[in-house]
Amino acid sequence: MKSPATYTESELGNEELLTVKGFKVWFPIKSGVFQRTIGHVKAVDGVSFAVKKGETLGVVGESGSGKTTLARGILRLVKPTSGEVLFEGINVAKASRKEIKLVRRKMQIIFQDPYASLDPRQTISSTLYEAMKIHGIVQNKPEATKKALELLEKVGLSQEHLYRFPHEFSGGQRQRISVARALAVNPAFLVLDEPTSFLDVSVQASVLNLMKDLQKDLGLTYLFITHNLAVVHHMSDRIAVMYLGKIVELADKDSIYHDPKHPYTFQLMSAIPLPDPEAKKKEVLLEGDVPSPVDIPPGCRFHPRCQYATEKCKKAEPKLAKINGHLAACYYEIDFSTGKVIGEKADE
Amino acid sequence: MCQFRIQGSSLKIYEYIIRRLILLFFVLFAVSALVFYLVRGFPTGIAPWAPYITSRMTPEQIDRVIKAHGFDRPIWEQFFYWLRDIFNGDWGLTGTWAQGRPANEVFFDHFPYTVELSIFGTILTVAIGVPLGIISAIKNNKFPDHLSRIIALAGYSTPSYWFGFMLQLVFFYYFSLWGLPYLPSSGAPDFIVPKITGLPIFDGLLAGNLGYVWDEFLHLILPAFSLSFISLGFLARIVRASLLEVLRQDYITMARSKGLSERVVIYRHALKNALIPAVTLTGIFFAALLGGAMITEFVFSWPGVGQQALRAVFQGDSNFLLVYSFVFAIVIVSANLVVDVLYAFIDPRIKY
Amino acid sequence: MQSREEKVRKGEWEARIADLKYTLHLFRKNPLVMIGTIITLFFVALALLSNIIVDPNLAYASGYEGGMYRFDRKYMWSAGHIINWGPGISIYSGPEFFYLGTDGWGRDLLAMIILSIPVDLYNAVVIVSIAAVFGTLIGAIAGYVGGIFDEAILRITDIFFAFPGLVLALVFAAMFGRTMETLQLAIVLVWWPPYVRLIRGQILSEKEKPYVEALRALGASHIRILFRHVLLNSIFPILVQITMDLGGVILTFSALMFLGFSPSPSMPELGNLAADGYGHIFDAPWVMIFPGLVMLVISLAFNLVGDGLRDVLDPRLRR
Amino acid sequence: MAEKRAESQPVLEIRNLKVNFSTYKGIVKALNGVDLKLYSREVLALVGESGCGKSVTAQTLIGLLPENASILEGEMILNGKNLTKKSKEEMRMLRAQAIAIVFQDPMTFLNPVLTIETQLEEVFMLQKNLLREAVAIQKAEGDVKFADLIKAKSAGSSQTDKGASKKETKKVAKKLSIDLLRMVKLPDPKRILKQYPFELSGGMRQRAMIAMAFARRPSLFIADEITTALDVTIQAQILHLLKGLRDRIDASTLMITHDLSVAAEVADRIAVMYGGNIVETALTRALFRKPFHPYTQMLLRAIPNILNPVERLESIPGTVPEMINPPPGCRFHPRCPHAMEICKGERPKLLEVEKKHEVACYLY
Repeated sequence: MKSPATYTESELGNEELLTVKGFKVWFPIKSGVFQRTIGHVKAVDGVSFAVKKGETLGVVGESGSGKTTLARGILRLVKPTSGEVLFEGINVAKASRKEIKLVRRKMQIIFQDPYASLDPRQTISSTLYEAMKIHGIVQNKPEATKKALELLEKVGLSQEHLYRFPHEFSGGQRQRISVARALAVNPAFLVLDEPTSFLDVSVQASVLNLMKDLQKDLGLTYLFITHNLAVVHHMSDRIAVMYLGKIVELADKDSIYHDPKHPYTFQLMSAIPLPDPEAKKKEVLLEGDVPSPVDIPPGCRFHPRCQYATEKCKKAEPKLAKINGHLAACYYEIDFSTGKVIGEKADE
Repeated sequence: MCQFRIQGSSLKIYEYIIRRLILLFFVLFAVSALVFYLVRGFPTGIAPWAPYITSRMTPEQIDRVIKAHGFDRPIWEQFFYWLRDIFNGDWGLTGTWAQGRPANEVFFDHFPYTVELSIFGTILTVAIGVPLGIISAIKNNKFPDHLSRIIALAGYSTPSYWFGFMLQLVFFYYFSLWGLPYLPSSGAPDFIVPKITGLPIFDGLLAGNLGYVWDEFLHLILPAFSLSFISLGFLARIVRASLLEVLRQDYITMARSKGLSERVVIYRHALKNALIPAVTLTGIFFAALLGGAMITEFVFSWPGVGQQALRAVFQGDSNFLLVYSFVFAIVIVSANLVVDVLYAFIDPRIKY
Repeated sequence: MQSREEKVRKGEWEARIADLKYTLHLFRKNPLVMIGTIITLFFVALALLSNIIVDPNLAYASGYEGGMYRFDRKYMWSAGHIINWGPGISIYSGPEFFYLGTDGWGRDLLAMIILSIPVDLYNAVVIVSIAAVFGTLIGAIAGYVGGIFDEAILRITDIFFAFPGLVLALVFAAMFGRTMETLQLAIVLVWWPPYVRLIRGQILSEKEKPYVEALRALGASHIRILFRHVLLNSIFPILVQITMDLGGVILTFSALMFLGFSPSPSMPELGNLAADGYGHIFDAPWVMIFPGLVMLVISLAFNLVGDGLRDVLDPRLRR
Repeated sequence: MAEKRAESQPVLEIRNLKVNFSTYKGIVKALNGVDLKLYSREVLALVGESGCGKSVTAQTLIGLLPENASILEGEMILNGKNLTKKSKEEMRMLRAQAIAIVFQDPMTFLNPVLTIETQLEEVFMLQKNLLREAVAIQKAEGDVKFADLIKAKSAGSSQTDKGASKKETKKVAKKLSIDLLRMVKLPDPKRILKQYPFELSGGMRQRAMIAMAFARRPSLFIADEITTALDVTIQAQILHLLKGLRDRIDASTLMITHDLSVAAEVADRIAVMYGGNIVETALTRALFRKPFHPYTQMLLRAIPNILNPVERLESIPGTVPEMINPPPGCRFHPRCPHAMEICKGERPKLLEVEKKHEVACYLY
């Protein structure tokens, strides 16, 4: 089986399933006697990317990078401030109630916390039945139970789990149930918001394998969000690195690790602890703390923590520029092994 | 990996107070409008203009008096007249039960007694309730916890007036029957010291008349205890629940892992966090008592404003009731504001 | 398919029963709750059977002529120990021995207490259920919807918190006459705001949970999410509050009765009976003591159950 | 790097430790005979998945087990003293002086209503002799550094001078606090002392907790998943700090984590735990190059590794053993591909198969 990364453009079907342009989600900060808005938390501050059908786009970043808000914004669980989210011809950001209902069926989400993403009072069968009932996929109970059993088998659970309560399941099993609930409305696009960060390594392995199998069988498209770089590298075809609400680098999974173009990506990749004590790793330490998206530094938002920052970086914000299939938001080309700046990109 | 939480609205303390004052004004206006509409809109016993007319007045004089005070105007106009009167001191006259004296005079004669009773009641509640709560939290599910739980629940379920009478029966009637030193069962000694703060005990102390102070104190014990017994149980439950909650927190495990003694862990680390909800509750208790513990004042015939309000209720004297409800609302709402502001000073995390 | 369906469906019931068994286990562990439950059940049974145990028209026995409140009454403890207060009242011809003495009207106090328990329990249930349902609905919607509606509801509850309950009772009694309904209405008006605040707090924290967002992602309507999921998962503290309020309302209702708001002075109601003994606390204390004691025991029972319910239903302690 | 550690008597030795919890559903046999040795100035990583008993081991070591827990048998010998025989009071003094622990989530383990200064100084206040020494050095050389105190402790010298007044001790404690915060690389220690925990970032709070731990010059330092709640870049800073501090603090470290990669980065030796006992201990390089125990082998293949990516990770069949009636003998046998009849009988002992490489499995 060829891994998705090696598919050629045509095989993947270059028809883009989801295109996001200039997407922004700002949360107002109210203050003063009459609760006037005095500022904004710019959680997602202008993000553009596209996801092809059947592809897995990884989104990685630390806390405060806005990756979770991005996920909720695309599904319109949070009201976006501006920008477009095109999905099968509908701009989800500004869609009407009727359009939204149609889109809701096609896009589903799996959450991070297995213990709180299922209603504790509902048995598994009624959770699945409700998902199907909302979209009228099933008319009566017997048909629903049959379909529910199929779904459970598909996610590696069995019939005796049907009439149990969520608190009787382990973390891994609950994530499988969430997946079953999402598949109940046979979606085309799944947003996975840190699906395995609560799970142990062995359970995580089985859930990630399940995700890969489902992607091959049902041709699903994933947006895989996590802070764990090893997991995102394993699962994705392309990876986007987010910092303070913007994408600073977007490239295929191997080149982003072995040949990063943005200083932050390099720092991030070198900070990953590797399961191999002999691996030689450049001791590079990113000083300072993760900044808060309330007061975003002017110009390039990474310049306060960047060793290569120049005056130019402080003034204007670099665009996500293309260098042989590799997008990076930085003015300079840097050879990180030697630490020298090689060239400067032309200013658009 | 901790998820970024969006900052709440960050206001400075004075901005918050202004905001609360505006809300307070709105609530007060609404309460007084509602009470005015209810009391003045529907005849209750004595007519509002009754205290202004004497029996010898002729019908025309009576009409003139009614028109002068605007009692015949539509209800809303009367409301604004009433508000105007209130703010320039004319709270109207009381009914025959208080010899028709002006309402504000009656009110302020008796208000200090209610304040005194509320202070003592609250002190007793806190002095017994808080330790009770702490003990039952530390000795959770052992005997002291069950005992304090029963005392707390018993107090919480006791009819206030009944308990008052029981105290009188035992500490006055039977004690005197058995020749034991007994407490006075009702009433309060009349005010013989120069009035400075208006509060009998404090004025007595200021005037150095210890005999009067002791006498006043003796009269206070039973009503104050009757008031506090009912609320100390509730306070004990809150303190127990919040202390148990705090003792489950991680920073308590951290304190224990530092090798601190259990006593230090509880009194330096746990208590400060646990008592925050108790402060709120004490504030609300005090305000409720200030509103005149009508029933207890009635049972012990304690000359507080609650007793006067009760007599007004019996006589259906709308004028005094209006004034009383207005002041009661002011007291409750401002107490809530004071408690909330106090909250910010105790808990550094809350920046209004 | 069908037989497997039954076998499997049974699984669901077993799950719910196992859950119930665990709750009962927690219940049994706490001695105070057991006592509370037993007393409550005893009083409820007593209330249901009161008209059988005691002849209801005893309430209107000889001592009460034509509804007039006659002062020349007689207090009798038991045949041997009679305190005669007031001139020339004919000896009440009933059985000589009264377990708890007689009330101001010469009626058997114990019988009157038994007759008054259903009255009080009925009032408590009516008032609490109306206040709870009304308050919970308003609070739930306010908590879920948020925004201006939420702010408005909060302000309205502030108004009712600052409202002196007694004035309300007086005005209603004056307006609509001193009937049970006006008293109940007065108490309900002052009793619903705490429910709004309680449920609102619960809903605010529950609606942030991921399973709510998952439902929205599935396209479930807000009404379905609120009423079939969020509300049912945050209803437990309301149940605790209802149980404790049943006791609280009895006290408040009887306090109003005590202050003279009762429809008729001789109506068998615990507060009324106690009010009867107001003037004669020292020479006929039993008239005040026993009705008060019964009130105390009833509300204590409810509070014990409520307190135990809180520990049992507290999600953190359950697992 | 690990070889040059002196081959001395182990600072801490745990022999056949068994701990049970009584719960509503039955007796949970959390620890089923744990054997562990920790040498001086060494970093031993205790690795295992949730429910394997690594946190219970830590709680038992510091004597803070919940009421429903009971130590059935086994000993814990720290510097020659057997902890299991110690009374509650003696354990408390040990926690104050010899054993220090830092917890996982910096958000919840610092008291929100007390300043950092109060929470740090209360640790110093428990160290009567440390303060006396500090006052003595202060008097002698006019200034005192926390590092000097560590040298003093390791050198065993203890010039105790009784005459330290309350005011002097307080002043010295403040000086030591500032010096300690600087040692853990916190910017502007004076300002931080006056701040409340919620005003600091996650990384800074974790450093404050590490300072609190080292304030009592412990001989055993336990780090219970201290980087799990942090971002990758902050985690790298903390791990770097730990490596830096290791030589300057005369303490042996027990690093508890579920992440083998973190262990690979910091630890000299790694002990793998499963189902309430140690299944394998080895030097870090040896464990990764030649794991013996089947569980360790499967665990290593389940971790996504960027350096040699695989198409499908290897997930371990079955589920974590249920602790109320755990499988007999070796608790991994239901999920072990090489399970033999003997595995179901007696629990395999921890045997030294190669130099410093012990494994508890009948395959060897």
